[in-house]
Amino acid sequence: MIRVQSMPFDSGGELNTFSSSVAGVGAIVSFTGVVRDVEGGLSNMIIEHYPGMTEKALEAIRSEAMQRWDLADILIVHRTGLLEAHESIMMVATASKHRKDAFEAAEFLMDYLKSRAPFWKKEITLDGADWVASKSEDEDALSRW
Amino acid sequence: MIRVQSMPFDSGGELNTFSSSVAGVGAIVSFTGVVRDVEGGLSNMIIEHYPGMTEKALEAIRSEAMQRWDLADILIVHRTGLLEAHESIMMVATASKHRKDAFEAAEFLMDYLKSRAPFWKKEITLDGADWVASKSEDEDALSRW
Amino acid sequence: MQVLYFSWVRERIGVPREEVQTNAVTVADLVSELREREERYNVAFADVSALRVALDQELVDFDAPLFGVNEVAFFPPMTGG
Amino acid sequence: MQVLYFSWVRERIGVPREEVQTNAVTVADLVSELREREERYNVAFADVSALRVALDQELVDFDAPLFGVNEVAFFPPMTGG
Repeated sequence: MIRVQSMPFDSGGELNTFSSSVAGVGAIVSFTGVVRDVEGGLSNMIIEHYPGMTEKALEAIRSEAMQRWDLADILIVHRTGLLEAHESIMMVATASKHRKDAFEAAEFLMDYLKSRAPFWKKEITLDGADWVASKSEDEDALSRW
Repeated sequence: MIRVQSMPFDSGGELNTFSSSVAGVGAIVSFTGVVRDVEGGLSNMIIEHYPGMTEKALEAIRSEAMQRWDLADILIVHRTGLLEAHESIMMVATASKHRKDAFEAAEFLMDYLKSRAPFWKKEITLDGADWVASKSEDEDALSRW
Repeated sequence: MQVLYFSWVRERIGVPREEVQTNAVTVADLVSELREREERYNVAFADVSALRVALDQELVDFDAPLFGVNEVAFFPPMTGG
Repeated sequence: MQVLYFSWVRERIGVPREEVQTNAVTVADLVSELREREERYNVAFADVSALRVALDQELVDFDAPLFGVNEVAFFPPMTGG
């Protein structure tokens, strides 16, 4: 299941729904990205994306992970638009018979999603609004896979 | 936070409570272990443990992870006693500024918890009840760290 | 063809998308053409090593040919997740 | 000292814990002593490579000394998580 949405989501609720849908599988890993605090205070966030390409990119990443690891299912939820302080930005979850597969696939999804899905974050603090710079380590992380 | 309990727990609810307690940290990883289906049907489970040593072992594993990675907090919940089909056996969650730390620490916790915390699982199926055998790959997994 | 801009590329150019008439053969040719048009393009495309490009919603290199392409998108490296 | 058994070791020996009077110097000595007592111990300890031992709730090797120890526990490899 892949969802791109402007509405807030409840990551615990999503985890439970995902777990129920793969009941009896054994190992479930989740990653949740949260609007982080910045030096000296809270921040809000605006997430811009490229409608159409976003869904294609996420589907390609999902499909690659399903092929590489022994997975029962994958969940990807990503928000766009305006996010309040401490809200969940996105989550991925993986379900497998083997904990190693669940962990590796979740890391793979995150690494690819960071650098290959067309989302751009703008962090809004008391000092103003700034586009989050990409990190060379995020690009480097892809070389693992 | 470490909890060893016979009561069922809600892993989504635990994830949300944990996330709220580290609000603004950025990256949260969770692992949930579920009573898995066996060939030909559901299974129930009995988990025996060594009261006293269990808590010490989990505290040692938690403390080692807090030292090795840049973590805001760790959650470990593990059930004991009788578990129904598809119930959550245990979960760990980690919170960090860096997704790499959150992922690695969660995998470390799982690897150590599997082989160093005094829990023993007995799987109950239509064919009877059998102690789950330890896997040599679980012992091998420790050599990564 | 439709040309789309995202993130600070959009902000510098001032529009999210526009129709562009061009005979450019590759993405790099299109970039050169745009840079000569107006200063805002010149500024936005000053350092293409800081940019990414997608043709019909697939990431490509700047030497990719534009033949048959309907939609070109320029943007900085992604920062989702 | 208190001797505790868990999982199938407990099932084979038939009790979860018992008070044992011994002059055994190491865990291995204690195992030999128990095996000679009764067949159920002999069966439970037949293959110590399949067992783990903790002294006062810390995992140790079978050659560990028992001096000053209050609680010895025998069990198969853990299978939590």
